[in-house]
Amino acid sequence: ADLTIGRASEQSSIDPQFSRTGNNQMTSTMFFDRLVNFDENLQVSPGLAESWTNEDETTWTLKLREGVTFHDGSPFTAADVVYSLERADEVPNSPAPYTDMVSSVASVEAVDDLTVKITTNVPNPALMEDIGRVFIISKAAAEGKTSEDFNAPATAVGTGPYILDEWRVGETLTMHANEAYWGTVPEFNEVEIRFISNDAARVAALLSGAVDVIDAVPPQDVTRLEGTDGINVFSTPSGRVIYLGLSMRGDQAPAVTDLAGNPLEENPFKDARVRKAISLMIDRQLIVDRILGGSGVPAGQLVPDALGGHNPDVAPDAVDVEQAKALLAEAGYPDGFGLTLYSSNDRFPGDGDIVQALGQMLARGGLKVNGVEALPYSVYSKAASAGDYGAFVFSLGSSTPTSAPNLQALLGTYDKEAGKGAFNRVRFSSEAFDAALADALQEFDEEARLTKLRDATALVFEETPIVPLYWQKVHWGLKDGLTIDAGLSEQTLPQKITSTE
Amino acid sequence: MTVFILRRVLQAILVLLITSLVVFLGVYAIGDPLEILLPADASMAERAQVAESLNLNDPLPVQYWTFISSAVQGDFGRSFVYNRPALDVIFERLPATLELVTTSLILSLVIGIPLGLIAGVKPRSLTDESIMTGSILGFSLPNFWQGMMLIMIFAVWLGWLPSTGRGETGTFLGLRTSYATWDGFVHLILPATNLALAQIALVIRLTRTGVQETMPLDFVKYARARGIGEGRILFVHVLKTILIPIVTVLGIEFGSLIAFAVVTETIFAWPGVGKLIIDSIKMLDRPVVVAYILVITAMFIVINLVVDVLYSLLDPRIRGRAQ
Amino acid sequence: MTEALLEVRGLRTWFETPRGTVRAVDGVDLTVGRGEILGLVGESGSGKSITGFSLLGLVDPPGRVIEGEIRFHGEDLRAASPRRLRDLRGNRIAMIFQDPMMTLNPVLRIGTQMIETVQAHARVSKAEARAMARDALGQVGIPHPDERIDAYPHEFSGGMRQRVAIAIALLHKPDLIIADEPTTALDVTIQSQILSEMQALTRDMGLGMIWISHDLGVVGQLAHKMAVMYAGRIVERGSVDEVLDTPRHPYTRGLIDSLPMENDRGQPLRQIPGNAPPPLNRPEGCPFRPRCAHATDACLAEPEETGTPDRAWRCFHPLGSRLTEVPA
Amino acid sequence: MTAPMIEVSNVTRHFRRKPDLAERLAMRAGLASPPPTVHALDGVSLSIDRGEVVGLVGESGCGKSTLGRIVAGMLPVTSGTVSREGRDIATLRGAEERAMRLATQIIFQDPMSSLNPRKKVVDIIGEAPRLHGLAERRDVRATVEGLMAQVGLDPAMIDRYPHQFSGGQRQRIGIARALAVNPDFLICDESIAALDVSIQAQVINLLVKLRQDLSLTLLFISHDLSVVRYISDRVVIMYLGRVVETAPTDRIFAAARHPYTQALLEEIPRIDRRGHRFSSVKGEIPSPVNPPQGCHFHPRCPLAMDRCRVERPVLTKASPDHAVACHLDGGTGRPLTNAGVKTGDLTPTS
Amino acid sequence: MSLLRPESMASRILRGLLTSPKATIAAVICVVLVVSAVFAPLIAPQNPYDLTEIDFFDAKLPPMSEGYTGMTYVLGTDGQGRDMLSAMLYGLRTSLAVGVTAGVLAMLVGTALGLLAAYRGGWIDTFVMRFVDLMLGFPTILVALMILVVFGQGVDKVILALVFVQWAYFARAVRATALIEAGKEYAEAARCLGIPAWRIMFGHILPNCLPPLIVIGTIQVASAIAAEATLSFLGIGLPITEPSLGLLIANGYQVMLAGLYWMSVYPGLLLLALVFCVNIVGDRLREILNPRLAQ
Ligand SMILES: Nc1ncnc2c1ncn2[C@@H]1O[C@H](COP(=O)(O)OP(=O)(O)OP(=O)(O)O)[C@@H](O)[C@H]1O
Ligand SMILES: Nc1ncnc2c1ncn2[C@@H]1O[C@H](COP(=O)(O)OP(=O)(O)OP(=O)(O)O)[C@@H](O)[C@H]1O
Ligand SMILES: [Mg+2]
Ligand SMILES: [Mg+2]
Repeated sequence: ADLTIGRASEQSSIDPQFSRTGNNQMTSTMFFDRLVNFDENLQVSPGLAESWTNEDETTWTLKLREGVTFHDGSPFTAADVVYSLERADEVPNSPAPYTDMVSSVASVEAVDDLTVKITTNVPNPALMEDIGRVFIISKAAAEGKTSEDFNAPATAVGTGPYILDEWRVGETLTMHANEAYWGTVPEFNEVEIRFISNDAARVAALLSGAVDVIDAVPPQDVTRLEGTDGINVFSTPSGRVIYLGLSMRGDQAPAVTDLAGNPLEENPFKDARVRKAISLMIDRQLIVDRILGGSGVPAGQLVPDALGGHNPDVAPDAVDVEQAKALLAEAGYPDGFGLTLYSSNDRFPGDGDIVQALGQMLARGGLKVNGVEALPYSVYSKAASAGDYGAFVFSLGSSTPTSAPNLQALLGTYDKEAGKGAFNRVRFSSEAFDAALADALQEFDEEARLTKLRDATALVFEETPIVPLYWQKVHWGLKDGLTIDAGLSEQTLPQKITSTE
Repeated sequence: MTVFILRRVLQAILVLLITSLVVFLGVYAIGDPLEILLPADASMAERAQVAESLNLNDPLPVQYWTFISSAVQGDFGRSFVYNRPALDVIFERLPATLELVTTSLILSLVIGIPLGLIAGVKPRSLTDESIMTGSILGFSLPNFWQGMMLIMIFAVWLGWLPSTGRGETGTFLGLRTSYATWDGFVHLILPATNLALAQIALVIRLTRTGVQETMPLDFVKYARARGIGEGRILFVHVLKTILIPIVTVLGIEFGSLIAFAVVTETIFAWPGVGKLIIDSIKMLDRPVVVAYILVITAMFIVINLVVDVLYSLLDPRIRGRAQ
Repeated sequence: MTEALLEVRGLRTWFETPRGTVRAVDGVDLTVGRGEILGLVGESGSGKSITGFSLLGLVDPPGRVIEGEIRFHGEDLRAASPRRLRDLRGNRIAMIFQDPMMTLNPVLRIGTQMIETVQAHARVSKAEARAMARDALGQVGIPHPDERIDAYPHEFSGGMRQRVAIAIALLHKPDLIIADEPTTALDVTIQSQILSEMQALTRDMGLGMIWISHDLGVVGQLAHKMAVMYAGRIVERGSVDEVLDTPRHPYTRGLIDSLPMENDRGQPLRQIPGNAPPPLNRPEGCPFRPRCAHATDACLAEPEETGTPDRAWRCFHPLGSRLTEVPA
Repeated sequence: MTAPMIEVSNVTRHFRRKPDLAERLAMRAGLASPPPTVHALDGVSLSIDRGEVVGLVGESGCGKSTLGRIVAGMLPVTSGTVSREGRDIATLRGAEERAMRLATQIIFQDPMSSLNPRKKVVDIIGEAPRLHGLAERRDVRATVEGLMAQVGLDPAMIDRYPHQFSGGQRQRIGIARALAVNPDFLICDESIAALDVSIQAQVINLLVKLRQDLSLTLLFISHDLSVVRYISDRVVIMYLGRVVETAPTDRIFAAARHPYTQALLEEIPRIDRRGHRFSSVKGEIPSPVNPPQGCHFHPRCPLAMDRCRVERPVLTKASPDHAVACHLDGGTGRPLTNAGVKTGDLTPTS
Repeated sequence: MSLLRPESMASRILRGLLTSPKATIAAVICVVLVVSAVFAPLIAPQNPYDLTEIDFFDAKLPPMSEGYTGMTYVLGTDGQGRDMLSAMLYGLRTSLAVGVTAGVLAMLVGTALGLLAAYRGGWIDTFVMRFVDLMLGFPTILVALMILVVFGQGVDKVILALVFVQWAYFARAVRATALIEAGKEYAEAARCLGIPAWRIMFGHILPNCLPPLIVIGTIQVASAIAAEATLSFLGIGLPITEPSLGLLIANGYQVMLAGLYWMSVYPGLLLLALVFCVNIVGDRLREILNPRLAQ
C-alpha cells in the first residue's frame, strides 16, 4: 500500500445510508459523495449538486454536476439522487437512520437527467444542510441489494475519490484511488486502513513504522510523539464540547447530600447561583494543561468559534473560589453540600481523569465530594439519560455548520412529543430561550440567523444551564513528510492526506 | 459411547438454555442499546423508528421468546450494529481467535512440558529453580502489561516483529490461516506468545508437580527394576500418566484463553472474536453477545467432551466408566 | 552345596531425615546359591523390602546404601556403574514387588510393558519381543496370551497380575529373583498356584530366589533356608528346618509361638510383649532387649553374630536346642 | 428358642448402575446394551446366634465384604431380607434404625485407610459417642481413655495422630472406635490380613477377650484359615456370591464336604509341613459379572458332572448343623477323607 | 512405626519454611508487605483516596521530585498528583483484600459445592458440574459488567465478580480429590458410626483435600489480583479514586509510551514481588504438607 492508516474505530457497514454515526460517515466519505460538501469548518459548498434555488419556501430546484461517473463507469444522474433520498429513511434495521435528514422532504422528482425538484412539507431554510448529509449511491448497483451487500465492491458503487477493494472485518479496509474522480484525484493510490482500537497499540504501531498515520492520538502521548524523530503530530480543535451537567430534574437531586451525608431536601442545582458557583470553582485551563497535555480549549458555550452561532462575548468562567463561596452562601449553602460526580471512562480521552480533577476542584471550592465514579459508557449512558446522576460529565459533538441543532437538543425544554430537548439530560428549561431559538430557526437570512443564534446563546448561558468545560482537540500522528487537512470534522480521510514536498 | 454423547447433548441443551436466559437478562440490565447506537444528535422520531425496527419495544419476555423460537431454527437474530446475522458476524471472526488460541496452546505444550519435565526430574536443582522462578513471571503480571512489553521490545525497539493485525493470510484446506504465509506467521508470533505466557507457566507447574509426584511411585521403581532406561521412563511412563491433569486443565484453560484473548486481541489489533465481543458488550449489541456466549458455551461443552474422550484414551481405567 | 550366586556382607542402608537417621537396614549378611530359595521373614518395618531394593541399587533418596558389600557372581554391585546396573536389572536379577497391583503402570498395556522389558536387554525386533512376551504369559498359565497381552493391568484380576509380574521376571531367565510378599492378599488356592509356579522355576531353571514374607507357613513350605530380620538386622539364619524347629533367637521363637495352632482354641495366643522399637529411636545394644524375657545387662552391648556360616544368630542368650527348655 | 441375632435369608445383591435418561433412550433405540451387572451375592442365607463367632471364608471378590456391609445395614439388598432379632432391618426407621446401626459395627480391613489421618485418636474414638449422647462433652476424654485401656492402648497416646501408631495399634484404635458406641455385634472384615504374626496375635487375643467380657457376637471375615479355626465357633464358606458350605468349625476342618472347601483346607500353609510341593490350579477364576451356569465352582471342580453345569445346587443339610451346596452324594458333597482332594486334581473338566 | 511426640501443625509449617532459605525470605517479604498494607494509613505520606489531600499541580512528577506543597515524592506522582508510594501502599491493601477475599470466598463456595458433588454424586453431581461448565464458559468481563450494573461499583462488587468466576476451579479440583477420599474406608466407618453426612463431608473428607486446595488457592490469589487489574484495564474494575495495584498499573500503562514509566513500573514490581513470594511460600507449603515430599 502507498499509505497505511491506523484508525481507532471501525465502521459497522459500508452502506453509506445504513448508519450515520461519525465512523460510518467517515468511511462513506471515502467512497461516496453528497449533494453538498462540508468544509473543514462544516460550512456548505457545492458537491454533486452544482447549484440550488428556491422557487418558493417549499420548492427547491437542484442542478446536478455534469460528467460525473460512478466507480463502475456509469454516469451519475438525477435518478440516483431520487433513489438515494428516497432510500435514506427506509434502510431496514438501521440503528441510526438518516430519517431526520429527509424528514422535511415531501417529494423528490427528476426533472431531467441533471435536474431535481424537491418539495418540502414545511419551510426549511436548512434543507441543503439536511439532505446534503445523505450520501448518493448508484441506483443501478444498489437496487434490490441489502446493506450487507455493500460490504463488497460490486454494490458499494459511489462517485467518491476512492474505490473499495476489500473490507476484512475487524482488520483492514483497502481501497485504491478513483482516477476518474471529478474533484482532485487523491495523491495516494493504494490505501490500507487498519483498525487498531487500543490507544497504546495504535501509538506503538506508528512508532514501529507499521502504519504511516494514526488518528485519535491519546493526549498523553502527544509530547512523546512530537519528540520522536520522523514523526509529526497534527492537531485541530474539534466541535466536541465536554461539559458538566447538573441535574435539575426532580425536587431532589440523586446522590446530593447535606454535610452529614443525608439526602438533601431540595435540589440545589435548580438554583442558577449554585450552578454558576460550581462553574467558578473549575480551573479549565489547568485541566487542559495537566490532564490533556494541552489538547483542549476552555469552553464557555456549546460550539467553538469556527462554527456559526459562537458568541465571542460568552467567555469561559475563570476560577474564582471567593465568588463561588459567596454565591453558595447567597443560595443558602454557606458550608456547601455533598455530591458525587459521575463520568464515563471509555468515551473520550481522559474522561476518568477529568472527573477526578473536578472532584478535587469542587472539594477546594467548598463542596463536600462524597465520591467520584467512572463507569463504562454502555452502563453510564443509560443511567445518565434516566436521570440517575445529579452531577455528571458528558460530551456532545457537533457535525453541523451552526450551533442550532445542539442548542435545541441539549438546552431546549424537554418535550418528547415535539422531539425537542432530546439530550436535555439536566432538564433545563427557559421559555425565553426556547422562543429565541425558535425565532432563529425560522430565519431564512443566513446572517440574521447567526446573529439570532449568538443572542440566544448569550441569553441561555447567563443561567449556566450546563457547565461547559472545554472543546476537545484531536490529534493525528503522521510520518515525516505527510500532512493531513482535517478541520472540525474529526475525520481521517486518505484523500485529505498529502505529502509535504 | 452413544449413550455418553447423547447424555452430554441433553445436558448441553439445558445449559445453553439457561445461559441464553442469563445473558439475555444480563445485557438487558446493563444498558439501553439505543443510547449507544444512535448518534448524539438523533431526534425522538429516529429513536422511535430504531426501537421499532430492532424490536426493542416489546416486553422482555416477548423478546426472549422471539429469540428462542427463532434460535431453535438456527436464527440467532441480527446484530444491531452490523445488521447481519449474529452468527455470521461471529463465525467470520472466530477462526482468527481459534488460530491464536490454538497456537498459544501448542506453544504452551511445546515449551511448557519439556521445561516442566526438566524441572521435575531434578527438583531443587539450579535448573529447576530458574525455570520455576521464570514461570512465576508468566502469571503474576497482568496480561495487557506483558503484551505492551512485548510490543515495546520486539516491535518498537528491536523492530523485529510486527505488532498489529493479522498480516497476509492464505487459505489452507479452505480455511483462512496465518500459517500459509511468512508474513502471516510473523504477525502471529507476538500475540500468541502474549497469550501463551501464562499458560506456559501453568503447564510447567503442572508438569513439574506431576513428575515430582509420579517419580516416587512404585511403577517407576518397578520399571527401573526391569532395567528400563531413564529416558523411556520419563517420556513414556511418567509423561503418559501426568498428561491427564494437564489435558484437564488445558481443557478448562481453553475457555479462559478465549476470554483472555479479548485483551490480547485488543492490544495486538487481532481481528478475532474477543475484540468483537468486548465491542459488542460496550455497544450492547445483544444478539451478538448472546450468540457469542452460546457459541462459546457450546464449544466448551464440546471441549469437555473431547477432554473426557482423551481421558479415556490416556487412561484405560477410565475407559470402562466413561462409556 | 550350591555355589554362591549372591553374597551380601554388612549391608547398611540408612535414610537421612530431618528428624534423624532411620537405620532401615543395619548390617545384613545374606548368601543365596543357585536353585536355592531363601525365605526372609520379620516384623513389619524391619527392613526386608529395603534390603531387596538395596541389592538392586533402587533405594529412593533420602535413603542410601552406607556400606557393605554386594557380590553377584562375584561382581561388586556397589561399584558397578549405573549402566551396568541397568543391564543387570530385569535381566540377570529380577524383582517382584510387594504389591503387584500397584507396580504395573496402569496406563500402558501389559504387552507394552513386557516388550519394553525385553527390548531393554536384548536386540530383538518388536515382533520377536512380542512373541517372547506372549510365551512368558503362557508359561505362567495366563489363558489366551495372544489376546490378553493387549489388555491393561486393571483388566486383570489380582492373581493374574501377580502372574504377569512373575512372567516379566522370567523374561530374560534371570539368575536371581527377589520376590517381595507377592501373595499377601490372596486366598490360599490362588496363592498355592503362584507358589507352585515359583517352585517349578527354581527347580527347573536353577535360579536363586529371595522370598520375602511374613507368612511363616509359606516360607516353611517353600524355602530351603531362612533368615529372620528384626530392626534392620538379621537376628537368626539357617536352614528352614533348623530355624523353625530349634529357633535360637527369642524373637524367632516369639514369632513361631504367635501362630494359632489347632490345639490352641480357647487359650490366648502367645504374643510378643511390647512393640517394635521406633526406627528413629532404637535402644542401645540388642534392639529386642525391651521385649525380651531373657534380657540382662549384657544385652546393652551390640550382639555379634555367632554360629557357623550356615547357621547363626545374634543373641547373648540363645535359646537351647529343644523347645521344651524355653520358659513360656 | 428365640430368634437368632442375625438372620440373612436368601439375600441377593447386584451392583448395577442405574441407567439415566440418556441411557434409557439409547437402550430404547437399540443403541446401547444395559449396563453390566455384578452378581456380588446370589441367594445367600445365613444365621448367627447371639454370642456366636462365625468365620466367613472365601476367595477374593466372592462377596464377603458385601455381605458384611449388608448385615450392618450399610448397603441395601436387591432381594431377600436381613433381620436382626426377628425384625427386618429394612423396615426400621428413625431412632430404631439408628440404634440398630450403632449396635452393629464394622472393623475394616486396612487400619490406615480406615482411620482419618488428620484426626487425633481422641476425636476418632470420641466423636460418635459424643454425637449420639453416649458421653457428655467433658467426659469424652475419660470415655476415650477408658476405651483405649480396654483395647490395650496406652491412654497417654490419646492426642496422637494415626500415623504415629503401629499397625497393630491402629487396628485397636479401629476396635475401640467400634466399641465406643456399645455394639453387640461386630463385623471384622479381614481385620488382620495385613499384619505380621506377632501383631496378629495381639489383635486376636483382644477380640477373644472382648467376646468373653462383653459377650459380643462376631462375624469374622478372613482368608486365613488357621486364624478362623482358632477363633470361630462356626465357619461359612463362600464361593462367587454363594454360600457353599457351613458347619461348626471342628466339623469343617475334620469333614469338609464341598470340593472347594476341601481344596482350601488342603492348601493351608503350615509351618510344620516343609518342602511341600505346591500344585498348580488350572482354570480361570470366573467373574461375578458373568458367572457360569449351574454350580459356580464347576469350571474348577475335579468332580464336576454334567448336572453341575446346568443346575444350581441348593444348600442341603448333611447333618443337623452342617449344610453343603453340592450335587455329590445326594446334594451333600463328599466327606473329607484322609486322602482328600488335592489341588492338583482341580483341573478343568472340559 | 514412629512414636515421636506429636508435632503441632503450626510448628511443622514453621520448621518446614525455615529449612528453606528461599521460602524464609519469601515469607518474610510477604509478612512485610502484608503489614505495610494493613498499616498503610499510618505509613503512607499521604492519603491518596482523599481528594482534598492530593494536589493537581503535582500531577505526573518523576521520582524524587519536590512538589508544590514542599513534599518529596520518592516514587513520583500519578496523573492526579497522587504520591505513588502512598498510592501503592493503599493499592496493595486493596489488591490484597481483593485477591485474598476473592480467593478465600471462591474457595469456600467451590469447596462446598465440589464436596457436595463428590459425596452425593448422582444428579447433584451432574448439576454442579454442568454449572461449572457454564461458569467457565462465561467471560469474566460480562459477569463483571452485569454485577457492575446490578450492584454498582466497588471493591465488594469486583470481589463478587471474581468469586463468581473462580469458584468453578475450586469445585472441580475439590471434587476430584474428594471422590477419592470419599471412597476410603474412614468415610465409610464414619457413616457406620451414624455421623451425619455434612459432618463427614466437612469434618472428615475436607481436611484430607487440603493440599491441592492450598496450591490452587495460592495461584488463584495471584490470578485474582491480576484479573482485577485486567478488569480495571477494561474499565470495569474498581472506583478510580481508590486505585488498587492493578488499577495503578492499568492507568500507568496508558502513559507508558509517553515515558512516564514510574506510574506503572513501580506498582508492577510490587505486584510481581507479592505474587512471587506468595507462590514460593505456597509451593513450600505444599511440599511440607505432602509427607512424600517433606524432607
Ligand atoms: N523414604 C523413607 N524415609 C524414611 N524411612 C523409610 C523410608 N522408606 C522406608 N523407611 C523405613 O525403613 C524401614 C524398613 O522398611 P521396609 O519397607 O524395608 O520394611 P519391611 O520389612 O518391608 O516391612 P513390611 O513387612 O511392612 O513390608 C521402616 O522402618 C521404614 O519406616
Ligand atoms: N460398589 C460396587 N459396585 C460394583 N461392584 C461392586 C461394588 N462393591 C463390590 N463390588 C463387586 O462385588 C464383588 C464382591 O465384592 P466384595 O468386596 O464383597 O468381595 P470380598 O469377598 O470382600 O473380596 P476381598 O477378599 O477381595 O475383600 C466383587 O466382584 C466386586 O468387584
Ligand atoms: Mg516390605
Ligand atoms: Mg473384602
